[in-house]
Amino acid sequence: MTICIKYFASLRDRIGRAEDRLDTPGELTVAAVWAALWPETPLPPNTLAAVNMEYASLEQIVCDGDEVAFFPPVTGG
Amino acid sequence: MTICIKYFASLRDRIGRAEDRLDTPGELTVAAVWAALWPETPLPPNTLAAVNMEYASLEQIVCDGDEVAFFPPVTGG
Amino acid sequence: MKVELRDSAFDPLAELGFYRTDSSVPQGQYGATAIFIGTMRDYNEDQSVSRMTLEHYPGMTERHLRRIVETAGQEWPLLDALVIHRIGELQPNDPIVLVAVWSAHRAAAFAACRFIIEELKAKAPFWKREATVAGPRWVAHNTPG
Amino acid sequence: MKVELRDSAFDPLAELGFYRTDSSVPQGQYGATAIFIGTMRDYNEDQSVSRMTLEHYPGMTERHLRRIVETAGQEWPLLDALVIHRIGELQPNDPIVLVAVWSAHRAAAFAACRFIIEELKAKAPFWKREATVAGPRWVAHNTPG
Repeated sequence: MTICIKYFASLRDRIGRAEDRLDTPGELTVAAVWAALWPETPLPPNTLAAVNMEYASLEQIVCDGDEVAFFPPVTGG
Repeated sequence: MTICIKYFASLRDRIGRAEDRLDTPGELTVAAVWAALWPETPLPPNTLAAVNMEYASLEQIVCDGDEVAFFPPVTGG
Repeated sequence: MKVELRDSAFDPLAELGFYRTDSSVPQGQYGATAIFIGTMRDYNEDQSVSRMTLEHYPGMTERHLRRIVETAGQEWPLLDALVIHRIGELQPNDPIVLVAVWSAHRAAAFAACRFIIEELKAKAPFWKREATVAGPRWVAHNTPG
Repeated sequence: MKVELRDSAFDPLAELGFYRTDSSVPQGQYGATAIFIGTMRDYNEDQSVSRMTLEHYPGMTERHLRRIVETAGQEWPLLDALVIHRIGELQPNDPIVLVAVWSAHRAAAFAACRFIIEELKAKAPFWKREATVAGPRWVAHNTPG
């Protein structure tokens, strides 16, 4: 299965890119998506995650075709 | 001493005039001002009073030259 | 800071535009503007209302409005405030009152704006008389905030 | 009900004027309009700020803004609501966000307006990067409401 990953704001600046693609044989949690892409970099504290544009816990299961996003606390308004 | 009295809104409509003048030999409370002018009409419930444009209790003493106002609950805004 | 009574119709958005230009509020200092506009409805307590008269106590009204705004300025760190209130004859959809508060942060702006309109409704000597199909009537009390 | 992102400067008062004309809000029905305008300050956390960039997550931002306004409409008896939020490059004194809520009574209008801006700040995926004399910096978190 294929998962599309997006990074925003300071997290994107820190890791140096805005998007990733992950091809993986089976279901993964959000945390496992990060670990598969960044095995040597722990997810920065306070990082938020979304799956298909809905906030998601790190334990949420990601399915084929899902869009996973990682970003710092939001600061709009 | 002379006291100027004003009535507003529904109270003025009910009693049929907007102003009174009271000449009286000595100090009076706000309640006594009303009683002197309207001996047969008790002050309607919820009526508010002001002395010199400041809210006043019925027990407040009125002095020579003061302006006393009686009016129903306010409904601005 | 400005407090004003108006005896004819006013446009709250236009007033805010004028005030923004005239105001002494330093540009770049305020992050939050909280605004309340009270508008005359064409019904009240289930009765259709075709006209309204706003009576006030000249002198006492202005004094209490100014005091309410000053109290808000002591309670919260405000940069500026504007209050305009109608008196006289109103028609449905006419603005009755505009309250605008400028502050660095939103908590103060919201709290002060709410405080001013609640205090105004509780203490400023205005009285509404409504024209209804059943004849004129004085509004007995304000709805709770 | 309208929710909109803008990638260039907007005038909140002009937008309110347009919306008032276009809106489906029945004239004479609303007694209360509560408005919040968030404006870019020229300082933040004791540092002078000369420019700001507002990044967002296209798609997710619009979805969450709409949901926040819909939730407010379920919670309070609103007649209409308008939210406009800037994205892109801002300068001090530029409006960032406009929240306007129309209701019959003020309690609902104030509560819903406050709810929308608080929820927007807590959940809508926007991020601010400020240009300061010490270089650019991402704003780490919003000030509490």
